[in-house]
Amino acid sequence: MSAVTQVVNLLAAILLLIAFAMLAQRRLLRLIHLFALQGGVLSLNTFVVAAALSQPHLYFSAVLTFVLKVLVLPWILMRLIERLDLKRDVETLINIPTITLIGIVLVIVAFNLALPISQLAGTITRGTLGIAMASVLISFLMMITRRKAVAQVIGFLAMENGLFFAATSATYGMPMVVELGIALDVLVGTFIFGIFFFHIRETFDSLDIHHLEKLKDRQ
Amino acid sequence: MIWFDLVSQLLQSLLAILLAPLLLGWINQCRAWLQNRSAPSLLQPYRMLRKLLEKDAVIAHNASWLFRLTPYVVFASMVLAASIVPIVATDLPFSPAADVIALVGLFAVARVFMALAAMDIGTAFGSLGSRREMLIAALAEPALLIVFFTPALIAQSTALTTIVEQLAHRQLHLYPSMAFAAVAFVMVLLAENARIPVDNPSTHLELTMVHEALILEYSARHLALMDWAHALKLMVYLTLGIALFLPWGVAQPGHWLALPLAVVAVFIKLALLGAGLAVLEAVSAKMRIFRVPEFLGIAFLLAVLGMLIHFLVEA
Amino acid sequence: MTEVLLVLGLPLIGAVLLAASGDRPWAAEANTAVALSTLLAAVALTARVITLGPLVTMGELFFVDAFNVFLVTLTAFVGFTTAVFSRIYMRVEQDRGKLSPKRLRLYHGMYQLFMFTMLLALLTNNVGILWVAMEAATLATVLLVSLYRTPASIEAAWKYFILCGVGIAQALFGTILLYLAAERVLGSGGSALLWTHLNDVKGQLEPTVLAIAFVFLLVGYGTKVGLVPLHNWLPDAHAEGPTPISAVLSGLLLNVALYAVVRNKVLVDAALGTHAAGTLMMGFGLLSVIVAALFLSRQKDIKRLFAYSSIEHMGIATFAFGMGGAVASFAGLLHMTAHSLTKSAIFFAVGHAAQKTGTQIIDDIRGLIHVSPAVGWGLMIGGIAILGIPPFGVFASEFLILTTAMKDHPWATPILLLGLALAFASIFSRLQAMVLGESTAERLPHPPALFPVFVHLLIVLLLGLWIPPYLANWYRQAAAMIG
Amino acid sequence: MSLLHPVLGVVLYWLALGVVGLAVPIARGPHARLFFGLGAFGGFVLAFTGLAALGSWPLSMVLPLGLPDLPFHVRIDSLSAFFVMLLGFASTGVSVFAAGYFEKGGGGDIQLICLQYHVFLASMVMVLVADDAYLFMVAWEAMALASYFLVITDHRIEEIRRAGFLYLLVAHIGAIAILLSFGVLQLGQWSYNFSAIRDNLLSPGWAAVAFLLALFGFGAKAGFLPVHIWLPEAHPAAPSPVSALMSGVMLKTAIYGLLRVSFDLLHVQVWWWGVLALALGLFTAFYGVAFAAVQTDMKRLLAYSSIENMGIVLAGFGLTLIFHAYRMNLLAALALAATLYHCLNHALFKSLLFLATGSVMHATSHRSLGKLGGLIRRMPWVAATALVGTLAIAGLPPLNGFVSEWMLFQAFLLSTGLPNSYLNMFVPVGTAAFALIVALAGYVMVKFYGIVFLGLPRESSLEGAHDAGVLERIALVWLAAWCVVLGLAPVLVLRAIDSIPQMLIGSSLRESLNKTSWAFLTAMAPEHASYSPIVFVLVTVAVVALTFILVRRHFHGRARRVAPWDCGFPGLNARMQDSAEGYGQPIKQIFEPFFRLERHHPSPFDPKPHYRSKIEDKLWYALYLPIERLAARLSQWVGILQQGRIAMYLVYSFATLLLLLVLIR
Repeated sequence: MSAVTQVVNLLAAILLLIAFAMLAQRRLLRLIHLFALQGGVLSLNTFVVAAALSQPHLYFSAVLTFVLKVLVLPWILMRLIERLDLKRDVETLINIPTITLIGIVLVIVAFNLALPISQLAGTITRGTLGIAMASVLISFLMMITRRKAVAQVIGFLAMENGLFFAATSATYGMPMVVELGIALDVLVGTFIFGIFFFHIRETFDSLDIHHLEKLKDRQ
Repeated sequence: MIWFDLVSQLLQSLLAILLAPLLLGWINQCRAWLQNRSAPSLLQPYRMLRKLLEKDAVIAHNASWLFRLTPYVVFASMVLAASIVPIVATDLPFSPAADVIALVGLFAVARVFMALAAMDIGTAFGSLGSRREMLIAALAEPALLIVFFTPALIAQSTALTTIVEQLAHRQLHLYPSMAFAAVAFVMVLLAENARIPVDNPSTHLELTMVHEALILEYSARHLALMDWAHALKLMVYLTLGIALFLPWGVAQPGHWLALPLAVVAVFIKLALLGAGLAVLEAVSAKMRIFRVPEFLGIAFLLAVLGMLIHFLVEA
Repeated sequence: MTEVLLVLGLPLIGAVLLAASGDRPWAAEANTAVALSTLLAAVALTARVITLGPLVTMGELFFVDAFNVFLVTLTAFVGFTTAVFSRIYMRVEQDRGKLSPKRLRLYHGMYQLFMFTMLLALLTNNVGILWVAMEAATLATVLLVSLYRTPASIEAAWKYFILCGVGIAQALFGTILLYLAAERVLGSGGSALLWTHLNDVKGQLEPTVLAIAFVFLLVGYGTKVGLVPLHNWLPDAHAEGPTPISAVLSGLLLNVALYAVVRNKVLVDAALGTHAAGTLMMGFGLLSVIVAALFLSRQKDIKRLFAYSSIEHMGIATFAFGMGGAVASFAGLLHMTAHSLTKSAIFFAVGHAAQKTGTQIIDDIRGLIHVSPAVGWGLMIGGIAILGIPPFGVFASEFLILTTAMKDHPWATPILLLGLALAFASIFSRLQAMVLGESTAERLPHPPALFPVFVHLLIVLLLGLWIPPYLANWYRQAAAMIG
Repeated sequence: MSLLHPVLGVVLYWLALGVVGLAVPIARGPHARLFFGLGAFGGFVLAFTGLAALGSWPLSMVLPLGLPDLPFHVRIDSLSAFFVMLLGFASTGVSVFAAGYFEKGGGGDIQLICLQYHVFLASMVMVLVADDAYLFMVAWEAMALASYFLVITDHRIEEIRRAGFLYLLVAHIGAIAILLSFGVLQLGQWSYNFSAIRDNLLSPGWAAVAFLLALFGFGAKAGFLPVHIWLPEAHPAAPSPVSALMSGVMLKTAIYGLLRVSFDLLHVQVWWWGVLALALGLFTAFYGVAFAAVQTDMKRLLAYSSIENMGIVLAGFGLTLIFHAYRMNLLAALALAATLYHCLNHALFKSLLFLATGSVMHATSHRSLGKLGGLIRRMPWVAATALVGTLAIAGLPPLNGFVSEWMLFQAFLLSTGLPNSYLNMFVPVGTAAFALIVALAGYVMVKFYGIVFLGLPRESSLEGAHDAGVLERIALVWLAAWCVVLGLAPVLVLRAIDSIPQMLIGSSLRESLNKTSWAFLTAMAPEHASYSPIVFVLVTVAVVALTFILVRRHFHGRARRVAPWDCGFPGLNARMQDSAEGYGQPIKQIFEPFFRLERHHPSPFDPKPHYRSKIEDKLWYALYLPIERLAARLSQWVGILQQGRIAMYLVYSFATLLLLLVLIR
C-alpha cells in the first residue's frame, strides 16, 4: 500500500473522528471549529491526492474547499452566532451515548454498503469511500438529533463535506463545472440560512426549532 | 263451425251473467238454513237489482268522472272474465284473448278501479276500504298466480282452454300438487270475494268492513252494477275452480250434444260448491284485518309447496 | 442554439433586472413581459424541434429531445400564465398591506430566477448541472415561501429548506456514484456526466453501483417530487407561500423533479436489466396515492387540500413510470402535463377565492358562485378536471394507467381504486360546499385575472379529446426511451 | 348517408343548442319555449332514426377525435338503435314538457339549465353509439356530470347539495369499476375499440371478473342493491323534467351497458352469473316496491318505484343469462325481449308520471303527499294522463306494463326445462317473489294516484290549482299515447325488436311471432299461451257501451248531487281521509324487518297529540356508515405521519433511505 494511500486513509480516519466529535459536541462554538477543521482536513486530503496524481483540477478544488469551508463558511457562521449571541450550549434531544452507538451502527452499515463499490472504484483512495458514506450518514443523524437551527445547518454543511469527500475519494472529484455549481449552491445556501436565522429569531426570539412545530394536520 | 263457437261463447257469457245473482241467492239460502233462519227467496238478489236500477242515483258533490265510470268498467271486466273461463265448452273464440295471467290482470283492473273510485269522494271509510282491499289483493294475487301455475306446469301451458282439455280429457290421474293448489285456491277465493273469514259480505259494521266500504258511496244503478259484478266475480271464481280442479264433463270441441250435458254438470257442481261455501262460512268466524296477511301467507305457502311438489314427484 | 440561449438567458436577465427594480409600479408588467418573451423563445425552440428534430448544442452542454421539449414549453407557459395571474394577485396583497416593496422586489427577482433554474434543469445535458439547478430551485423558492414572514410561513420555509436540502444532498451522492460508474466506461472528465453519452453506454454501467446510486437519487429527487413518506414539506410550503408560488411549485417543480428521477431510471433500468427500479417507483407511487387520499379527508385548509392532491397525482404518475411499457409511460407523461396545467389553474382560482373571502379555511368559504361566477366555475371545473372526470386530460391518462394496471398488476388496482374514490369523496365534498350554497364573501375592487384559469382548463379539455400529433409523437418517443 | 349521420347530427344539434342557449340572454319564457321546443325535434328525429336502424346492418364510423391510436369509434347496431329509439321517444315528450315547465320558473338560471340539459341528452346518445372504451367512458361520465349539475339546480338547499354529492360519488366509483372491467376486457392488447375487444377470448376466470365489475359499475347507475341509495335522494332533488330523463332514460343506459358487455363483448356466459343477477334483481325489486309503499313524498315514491322496475329488468336479464348459458336460446330470446320491452315501457310511463308530478308541483307548490289531494277535479288533463301511467306501471292489461310482465311470467314458467335441479326449484320461488312484487306495485300506484288526485284537497291552497299548460298537455298525451300503443300492439313492437335477440343470442322469436296474427301475442306457441289486448279492449268497451245503453233504455239516467253519505257521519273533512303514512301503514307493519323505523307516539295526556314516524334505509346504517367510519379511522392513523416535528420528518427519509439500501442489496 503506497504512502499516499496511507496518508489518505489516515486523513479519512481523522474525518470520521471529527464527524463523531461533531455528533457528540454540545457547544455551538466548538461545533463551528470542528466544522472548519473538517474542511481543513478535507482540502488537505484533496491536496495530497492532487499532488500524488498531479491532477490540476484537484489542486483547484483543494483551494476552493479551503477558501469555502475553512475560511468563508466558518467566518459567516461565527459572525452569525456573534450577532445572535449564541455562545450558549446546544443540548441534544437524547443522550450522547445512545447517539454515538447509533452512529457506530451507521458506520458498519456504510462500510458494508461501500464495500462492493470501492472494489470497483479504480482510485488509490477507494478505501475511504465507506468512510465518506459513513460521515454523510452521521451528519444526517446529527441533523436529526439537534434541536437548534444553527446546529442543524452545521450538520447540513458537514453532510456536504462528506459528499465532497466521497467525490474526491471515489472519482477524484466531479467535473469542474459541477464542482463550481455545488460550491455556489453551498455558499448561497449558507447565506440564506443566515437570513433565516434572523427571521426565526425575530419571529420566535429564539433559534430553538421546537418553535417550528406548529404546522401539522389539525383535526 | 265458427258460428257454433260464437253461439256457445254467447250462451256461456249470458248464462254466467244471468245466473250469477241466482248463485248468490242460493248461497244466502244455504247460509240461512245453516243458521236456521228463515231464508229469503232464491230470487231475492234479482229483486234487489231491479229495485236499485229503478231508483234515482244519488252522487256526492265532488264525485269525479272516474267515480261514475268505475261501475261500468268493473262490470265489463267481470263479464269478460266470465266469457274467458271455459265453463261449459273449451273452444271459445275469446279464450285465446287471455290466459290465466291475463285473467288475474283482469281481476286486478276491476279491483284497482274500485279502490280508486272508493278514494274519490274522500271519506274516511272509502280510503280505509281501498287500503284494506289493496292489501288483501296484494297478498292474494301472488297466491292465485302460483295456484294457477301448478296446473299450468302440468299442462305446459297457461292458456285456460289447454289446461282444461289436458286435465279433463286425458285419463284420470291424481296430482298431489293439485290438492295443495286447490286448498290455496279456496283460501284465495274467500279473500278475493269478501267472504268470511276475511270479510263479511252482510255487514255495514264500519270498522270491520272491506268490500262494503269500497262501494259505500254508490247508489242505485251504479250500486246495482257493482253488486252484479261482485256476484259475477264469485261465479267466475267458482267456475275457475271447477275448470281447474274438477273439469270433467266440459264439452269437447265441436260436440253439439255434449253441451246440454255440460250445462247440467256445471249446474250441479256450482250448487254443490255454493253449499260448501256456505258451510265454510257458517263454521268459521271473521278474523282481524292483521290476521289476514297470515291467512293469505299460508295460502301462498301452500301454493308454492304445490308447485315444488309438482317438481319433486310429477315432473 | 440561439433559442436555447434565449430560453435560458431571458429569465436570468429578468431576474437581475427585477432584483434591482422589482418594487417599481411597472415591475409586475415587466415580470409578465419577461415571462412572455421566455414563452415565445420556448415556442420558437419547440418549432425548431418540430421541424429539425432533437438537438444538442454548446459543446453538448444542452440538449433537447422528445422528453424535455414539451416540458420546456409547458414550464415557460405556466410561468407566463402564473405571472399574469400574480400581477393582479400581488397587487391585491400589496393593497392589503401584506407586502412591502422590498419583498415585492424579492418576489419578482426570485420568480424569474426560479424560472431560470427550472429551464436549466430541463435543458442541461449534464446530470451534475441538473443537480445544481434543482438545488438552486430550492434556494430560489425558499425565500418566496416565507415571503409573508408570518411564523407559519417561516416554519414552512424552514422545513422546506431543510428537508429538500437534505434530500438533494442524497441526490448528489447518487450523482457521484453514477459518475463513478460512468467514469469507468467513458473515462473521467466532463463527458462522463453528459446524459447523451450515458444514454449510449447505459447497458455497460456497473449494476451494483447504479442500484445504490438509484436509491440515493430516488430518495433525493423523490423528496422534491413529494413522494410519501418524504412529502412532509409539501403541504406546508404550498399552504403558507403566496398562491402564485404554490401554483408553480405544484405545476413545475414537482414535474421537473419527477423528470430527474425518470432520466436516471432510464440508465438504471438498462444497467440492472431487472425491473427493480420500476418496482420501487410503483411502491412509492401506490403509497403516495393511498396516504395522500387519506390525508385529503382531514384537510381544513384549501391550499393544503390541493397540495395533498398534488402528492396523490405525482404518486399516480410515478406509479405509471414504474409500471413502464409504452402505454404506461405515455400515460405518465400525459399525466404530468395535464396535472401541472390543471393544478396551477386550480391554484389561481383558489387564490382569488381566498382573497375574496379573506381566508383559506374551507369551512369559511361558501357560495363562491354567487360572489363571482367566474371564480366559482373556474374552481368547480378545475376540481372536476383534477378528479379525473372526462373529458379532461387527467382522465385520459388515468384511463390508460388504470386499464394497464388492471391487466399487468391487478393487485394494485384495488389500492388505486380506493385511493381515487377517497380522493374524490374528500375533494368534491369540500369543493361543492365552497362553490355552491349561500355565499359569505364580499366583492373585491380588482376584477380577478381568470384568463389563465380558463386557458389552462381549455388546454386540459383539449388533451382529453384530441392530442396534437407532434405532441403525441414526442410522448411516444419519450415513452419508448423511458421503456 | 348512413343512419349514423342523423344520430350524430342530433348530438351536434343538441350541443350547439346548449351552447347558443347559454349565450343568448333573453327572457325566461321565450328562452325556454324556444330552446327546449327546438330540442324536442332532435328527440323526434332520434326516435324514428332508431326505429329505422333496428334490424339494419351495423354501421360504424371513426371520428377525428380522441387519443392517439384511439380515435373515437361510433357504431350503431340493433341494440344501440333500440335504446336510441327509447331515448328519442322519451326525450321528445320531456323536452316539449320542459319548454312549458321551465317557462314558469322551476329553479336555476335557464341559460345554464339549457346547456346542461342538452349536454345531458347528447352524452346519453354518445354512450349508446360509442364503439370504444374511451369514448364510452367519456360519454358516460359526461352524462353523470351533466345530470349532477341538473340535480343541484337548487343548490341553495342543503339536502339537494348532499343528494348531488352522493349521486356523483356513487356514479364515479361505478365508473371506475366499469373502467377496470374494460381493462380486463382489452386483455393487454391496447386496443380499446369494441371490435377488437370482441375478438379477445377471455379465460372464464377473467370473464367473471369483467362481468362482476361491469355488474357493479352499471348497477351503481341503475340503482341495484346495495348501491341504490343515491337514487331516491337525487331523483326527487332534480327539476321534474330532469327526474323524468334520469329515471326514464339514464337508468336504461346502464342496462344497455350491461347487455353490451355481457352478451356482445364477452364470449362466455356462465349460469351462476344469471342466478346472481336474477336473485339480485328480485331482491332489488322487492326492496324498491316495499320502500315505495311507505313513502310520503311523491317523487321519492316514484324514485323507489324506479328501483323496483330496474330490479325487474335485472331479473329478466338474469333469466336471459341463465337460459343462454344452458343454450336454451329460444327462451333466452323470450326473456331478453321481455327485458327490453320493460325498459321501453318504464322509459315511457315513468317519464310520464314524473312529468305529471312536475305539473302538480307547479300547480300546488307541494311535493308531500300529505298536502295534496282532489286534483282530478282541478287538473283533468294531468289526472287523465297520469291515470294511464298509473295503470300501466301497475301492470294492468291492456296497457304496456302488463305485456312485459306477462312475457316475463312466461319466461319464468318455461324455465322448468333447465338441466339443473337446484334452478328448477329456485326459479318457481322466484316466480312467486315476482308475483308478489307485481301485486305490491299495484298497491303502491293506487296509493300514489289516489292520494294525489282523488279525495278531498288536504290543503285549502289546492283549491286554486290550475291545469297544465298546452305544451305540458301535448307532452303528457304523447307519452300516454305511446303507453297505450305499446300495450295494444305488442306483436308489432316485438317484431321490430326481434333483431336484438338475433344479434346477441343468435336466436329469435320470429316463428312464434309469425304463427298468429298481429292481434295475438303468443309465447312460443299459441296453444301454450296467448294474449290479445285488442280483444280485451273491444269486448270491454262493447260491454260498457251495451250496459250503459241498456240501463238507459230500460230504466233511466237520473242522478242527484248531494253531500257524501259516509255512513251518515256528519262534518266530513279532508283530514279524515287516509294520509300517505296511513295508506302505507299495513306494508310497514307486514314488512317491518326491512325498514329502520323511528316512531314518536304522543302521550295520552298530550293536549295536541302529534304522531311522527321516520323510515330509513337499513343498508345506510349497515353498510355505508361503517365504511365512512373506517375511512375516518384510517385517516386518523395516517395523521400521525404529520406531527410537525422536523426531526421526525428527517427520520422518515433517513429510515426510507436505509430501508431501500438494504432492500436493493
